[in-house]
Amino acid sequence: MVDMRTVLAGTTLPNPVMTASGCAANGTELNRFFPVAELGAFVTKTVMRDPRSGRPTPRMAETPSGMLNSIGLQGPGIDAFCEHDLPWLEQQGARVVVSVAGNTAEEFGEVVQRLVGSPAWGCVVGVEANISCPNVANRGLVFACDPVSSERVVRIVRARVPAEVPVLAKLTPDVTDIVTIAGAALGAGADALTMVNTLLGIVIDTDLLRPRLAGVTGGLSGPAIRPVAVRAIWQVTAAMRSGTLPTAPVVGVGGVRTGTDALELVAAGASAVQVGTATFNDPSAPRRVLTELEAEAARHGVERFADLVGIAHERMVRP
Amino acid sequence: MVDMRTVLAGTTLPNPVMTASGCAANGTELNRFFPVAELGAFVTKTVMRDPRSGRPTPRMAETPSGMLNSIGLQGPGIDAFCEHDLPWLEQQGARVVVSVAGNTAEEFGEVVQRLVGSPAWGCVVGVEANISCPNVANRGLVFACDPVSSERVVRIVRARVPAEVPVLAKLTPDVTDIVTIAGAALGAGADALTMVNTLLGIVIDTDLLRPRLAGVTGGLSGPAIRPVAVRAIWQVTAAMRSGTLPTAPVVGVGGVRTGTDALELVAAGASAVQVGTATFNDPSAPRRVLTELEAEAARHGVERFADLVGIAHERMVRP
Amino acid sequence: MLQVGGELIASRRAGAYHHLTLVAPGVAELAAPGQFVALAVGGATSATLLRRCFSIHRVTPSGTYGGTVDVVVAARGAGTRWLTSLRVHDPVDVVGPLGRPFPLPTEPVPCVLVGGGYGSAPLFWLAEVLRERGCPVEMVLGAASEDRLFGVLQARRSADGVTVTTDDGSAGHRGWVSDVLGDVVDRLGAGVVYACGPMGMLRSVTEVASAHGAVAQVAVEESMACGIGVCMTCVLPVRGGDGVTRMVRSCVGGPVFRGDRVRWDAIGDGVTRVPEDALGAPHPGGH
Amino acid sequence: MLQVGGELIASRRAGAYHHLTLVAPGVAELAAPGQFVALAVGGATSATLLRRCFSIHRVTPSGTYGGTVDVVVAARGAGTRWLTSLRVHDPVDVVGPLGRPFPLPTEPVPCVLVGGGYGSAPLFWLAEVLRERGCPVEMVLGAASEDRLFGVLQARRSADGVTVTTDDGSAGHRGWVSDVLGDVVDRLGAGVVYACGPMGMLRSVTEVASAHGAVAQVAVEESMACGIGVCMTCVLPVRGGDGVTRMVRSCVGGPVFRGDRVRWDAIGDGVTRVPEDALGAPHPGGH
Ligand SMILES: Cc1cc2nc3c(=O)[nH]c(=O)nc-3n(C[C@H](O)[C@H](O)[C@H](O)COP(=O)(O)OP(=O)(O)OC[C@H]3O[C@@H](n4cnc5c(N)ncnc54)[C@H](O)[C@@H]3O)c2cc1C
Ligand SMILES: Cc1cc2nc3c(=O)[nH]c(=O)nc-3n(C[C@H](O)[C@H](O)[C@H](O)COP(=O)(O)OP(=O)(O)OC[C@H]3O[C@@H](n4cnc5c(N)ncnc54)[C@H](O)[C@@H]3O)c2cc1C
Ligand SMILES: Cc1cc2nc3c(=O)[nH]c(=O)nc-3n(C[C@H](O)[C@H](O)[C@H](O)COP(=O)(O)O)c2cc1C
Ligand SMILES: Cc1cc2nc3c(=O)[nH]c(=O)nc-3n(C[C@H](O)[C@H](O)[C@H](O)COP(=O)(O)O)c2cc1C
Ligand code: FES
Ligand code: FES
Repeated sequence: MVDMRTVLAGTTLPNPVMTASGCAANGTELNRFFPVAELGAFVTKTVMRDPRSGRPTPRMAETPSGMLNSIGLQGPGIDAFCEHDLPWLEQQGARVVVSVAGNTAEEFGEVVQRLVGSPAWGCVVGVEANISCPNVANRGLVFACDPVSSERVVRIVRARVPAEVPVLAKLTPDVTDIVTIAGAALGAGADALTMVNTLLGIVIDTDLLRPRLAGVTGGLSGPAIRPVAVRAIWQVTAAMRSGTLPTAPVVGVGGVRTGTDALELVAAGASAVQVGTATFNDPSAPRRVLTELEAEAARHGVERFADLVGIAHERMVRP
Repeated sequence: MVDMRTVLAGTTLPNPVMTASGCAANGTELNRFFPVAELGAFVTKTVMRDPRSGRPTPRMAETPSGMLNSIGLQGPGIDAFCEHDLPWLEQQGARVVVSVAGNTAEEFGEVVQRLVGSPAWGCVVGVEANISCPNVANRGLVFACDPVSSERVVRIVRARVPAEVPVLAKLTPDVTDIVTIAGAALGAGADALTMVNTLLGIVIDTDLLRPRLAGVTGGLSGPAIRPVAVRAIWQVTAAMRSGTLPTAPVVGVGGVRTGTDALELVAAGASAVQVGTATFNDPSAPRRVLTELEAEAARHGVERFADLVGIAHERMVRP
Repeated sequence: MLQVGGELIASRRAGAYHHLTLVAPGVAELAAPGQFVALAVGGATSATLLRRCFSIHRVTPSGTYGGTVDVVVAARGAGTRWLTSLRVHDPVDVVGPLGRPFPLPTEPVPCVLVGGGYGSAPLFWLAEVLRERGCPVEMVLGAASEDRLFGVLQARRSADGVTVTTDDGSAGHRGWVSDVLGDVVDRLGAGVVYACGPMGMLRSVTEVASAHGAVAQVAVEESMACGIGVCMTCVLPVRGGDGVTRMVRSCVGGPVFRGDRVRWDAIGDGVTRVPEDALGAPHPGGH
Repeated sequence: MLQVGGELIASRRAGAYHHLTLVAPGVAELAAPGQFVALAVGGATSATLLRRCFSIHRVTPSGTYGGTVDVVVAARGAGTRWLTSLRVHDPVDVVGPLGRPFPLPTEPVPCVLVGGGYGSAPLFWLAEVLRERGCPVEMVLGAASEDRLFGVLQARRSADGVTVTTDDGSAGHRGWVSDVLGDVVDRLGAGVVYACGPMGMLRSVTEVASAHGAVAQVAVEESMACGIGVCMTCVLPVRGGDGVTRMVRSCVGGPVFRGDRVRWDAIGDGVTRVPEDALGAPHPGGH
């Protein structure tokens, strides 16, 4: 039996597989297919301060080996989340990473403040700042597209989360240089990085000759984008290995459907892996990926999952 | 019969379908499957000044609905190109878009100078500056990731190409803001934009636990990236429509496999479409896409192909 | 709700549609009329990741093969074409039963069941269940043309009366189901109108039902990515018991809704807008 | 070179492999031993876009079905698993024949044909063609284990002598084909050694052939994205007649090369490097 534990900036998780924010709602639905407490952690749908209706529909389009979504962060707001969702997850014995966002950097702070005050706060093993969302104060530019905005949000979130709970900054791949953004987030106190959020995309309905999504653009996810996720993880962990960036755990996400997919992200440098879109294809995907990843680790003869993290950097062939 | 002609900055092409650079070699191979002269234009493999061996192998990895490649611009060099490849294409009666690159901005200029002096120059209907390649003078940063480098290259190329032949700048989608790069290229005199080149990706071999490509990173192409290509075309042509960017034709490329795929790019704003990776699946793909696109145009009841260009911007539903 | 590795055991044409029978042990046993199944498509090398949802046409809880589920599929895009080209004994992964079934009346009130196109698929089973409870049942089936009607013969067995309409007049009355529905409701003194079909039809059915004193229970068909409530793609605006409009997931909050609760004013032209008075609707100057 | 919509008409196990017969009219008529076909995989909803290449095992230019092509497939990844799970009458898109065939000697010199694993597939047809030209032919077949040998029985019909080796000794001599090849070449006084199999084997075959005075003609297996010469993924360093090493496309310049022309020094550990002296090799301070 391989020791599947992984350490996320001080917090030890029993295994490295998580749900991806927004692809697993807040747990009740998937719990009918497998006990969500069996995952390394359960990542909740990004929650904002106020209740949000989200965008008009159509909100999704299938794409080759992926999909486009534009949900618009529909959700109940942080108060309802603390009252209903978090206690339910605590009751299940789940370790929870709460994904938070705000329309402004300050709003991130408000959300975190209310979250930390929740009676169920005890089950929270991490706060994921979804900075891949639009900054209303900066012409709607995505926070994570700009190092200064990224830094501001992470600093505010880090300041409000108790020191023993790690803060993860979730980055978008839609930037010229993700290492700079990663550096800004780490500099501001992020304990770990979640990479990557969706890529911006558009699908045109060729019957109606208009964008298929009511919101025009959407986020591209699924196996189609896995090589981009692996590349982003590789670039950032390579920068850590070379000393250009401070070392911190990376949580990989993007296109994981099987245990070997997860292993790709891990070998590229991820200490944990989230399963998103694949859940729509197979509701048991996160749990299955864990079983398959365990089998992969055993096949490679390692004693500890941790031995696989970033291993591809060491095995690279130098031409 | 729909009038399939399209205008590329002064040059009228009989139809809007082209090969994509590097996915069709220089014509002899595909000509066994269909006459390359039937395409709107034939886009050659990017040629540099000197002969290049390209990268070590493995140079490719299949990915979900796409592939990763790292050819490293293998090629015969501009002199051999002008002596063998271009005259052959001229003989076939093909309209040729020559893709050029350099390790430095100046090298682009040298390549173009020799190209323009070629006896077969007459068949050239466009010069595509592949600025999505590394700039040796700037730490290997891709020219098209930086507006200043992009501008420099385009200015040099535009200065050396006779005025009646359009210069196309080929952009990478791997940037935070493609509209800025497009603006730089147009400002420097580009007559048209080709969008998009591949996305940077990595695939890990989960048996060997190392990157599958000998060159580690590669370019992601194929249907997987189509939503990103459509989005890039949409953003740039939306900026043109709103007056933020000067108006210029866009040649769309990325994930086109069928006529409806091509129509997606066209409806998003592309005046012409290149077919790349799909050719590996179906050697007749560029020609077939033309037939299918013609049928789509007929189905939509337009008289001129040009009526479909950018039509999705007009039909957008305002919520 | 189960996920089972099923198997296709019968596939036959039915007009413009394909009628598929799948072995899906366990699913049949749990299902009620109005629920649906979500099928994986494309096999091991598939580029089409999302499941396709189909109303359960009928179930056979046990039998030679274990429980089976029948669905009626219109081949449209990549996934439905794949499903309809499967051969007997091919494997099909099934998740179901999903969604809220048609609510049944506690009293034996007369009911009208309205199906548009393949939307009639779940109604025959519903009709049987209603008649078992003593409800008189009539059906109204409509489609663009005769080949797009599903189950007219079955309807004659399952219901006490059947009215057929087609847009082109190739079968039954020329016109829409809503043209004839009012009369049927009145004649029968129906208390409930159940309907399944395109959104435009469900809206008119709701209007006609209300105008004629009946409650409409409509099964909507929103584009779904997951079918199990985790993706939030399938929402539509529905007024709750508290009068507040929310963007409700049709896969878990539906697919069956009371017609008069659906905010039809926000739905049209292939787009569903967020009503300004919906909970959490965007407001000027920020979200 | 053709692209045809083919059809699978027979599929059977052969040890660890699957032996497929495809109708591919026109392809069979044009093919010569050593050429290959590129098959599309995964069907209409496929996420696997690239074709898979297979040596032509044999062809039947005409017959009940029109020309057929046989290939021997080892199920490894997604595409080969898809191919080997097809059923008779399933469609398969075929491009071929591709590549340069084995060059035939102009004189009736004795030849040794060496196959590693499924690499023996193209050799039986080659043996027949060589014997028609009067060449004495012996075969050496090697594999990891007995089930990974292909065509030992056929070899006994196609050749004047057959030597078998397996790594684990489960059939024939324990060891590698290169262990026994020298003796066979000497005994036969062979002028040409034809070989098809893994790169490591082709390298040793080349060395043994040279040491024993024979020319090696080896069919390489490089990872290919297009198979028709347009993608440049399948290159390997080969010394030309002019002594210059170039990165040559193995799909159009090969797959058969003279063994002593291949720059084995650059190949190994799953990677093929660009020799420093190759045309256009990168040099310090620029490309
Ligand atoms: C509750 C419910 C019950 C349904 N019952 C039936 C039925 O009994 N018979 C039948 O033929 N069809 C039914 N549909 C519609 C059916 O799900 C779609 O026609 C089908 O998913 C389209 O798949 P495709 O591969 O043909 O199309 P594609 O365009 O390739 O589908 C792409 C994606 O969009 C989704 N999608 C596209 N159109 C629809 C749609 N109309 N509804 C939901 N998702 C859609 C697909 O699920 C898939 O994720 C039902 C839909 C729902 C939601
Ligand atoms: C000229 C030639 C002749 C061949 N003859 C045979 C044969 O007779 N029998 C047989 O079983 N196999 C043969 N192969 C190898 C066969 O092409 C690969 O095993 C097969 O492509 C792998 O596909 P997959 O779906 O199993 O693997 P995947 O890993 O899914 O393949 C992914 C991609 O890599 C390419 N690829 C992977 N491995 C190889 C490889 N070894 N060679 C070429 N491309 C590869 C595939 O074409 C595909 O594009 C031959 C290869 C070449 C080049
Ligand atoms: C329908 C959908 C909703 C999503 N919602 C969120 C969200 O609320 N917050 C967030 O950080 N990421 C969200 N994501 C992004 C995923 O968490 C993940 O980063 C991305 O989808 C890539 O992973 P995948 O390919 O495994 O899906 C969403 C993705 C999808 C498909
Ligand atoms: C094998 C391969 C080689 C390529 N070589 C070049 C090249 O030399 N120059 C260039 O501008 N683009 C090159 N490209 C990028 C394509 O021209 C095209 O922009 C990209 O692949 C996206 O289109 P597609 O999805 O249709 O392939 C190459 C792509 C592939 C797959
Ligand atoms: S389809 Fe995913 S929530 Fe309804
Ligand atoms: S496989 Fe494409 S050039 Fe050889």
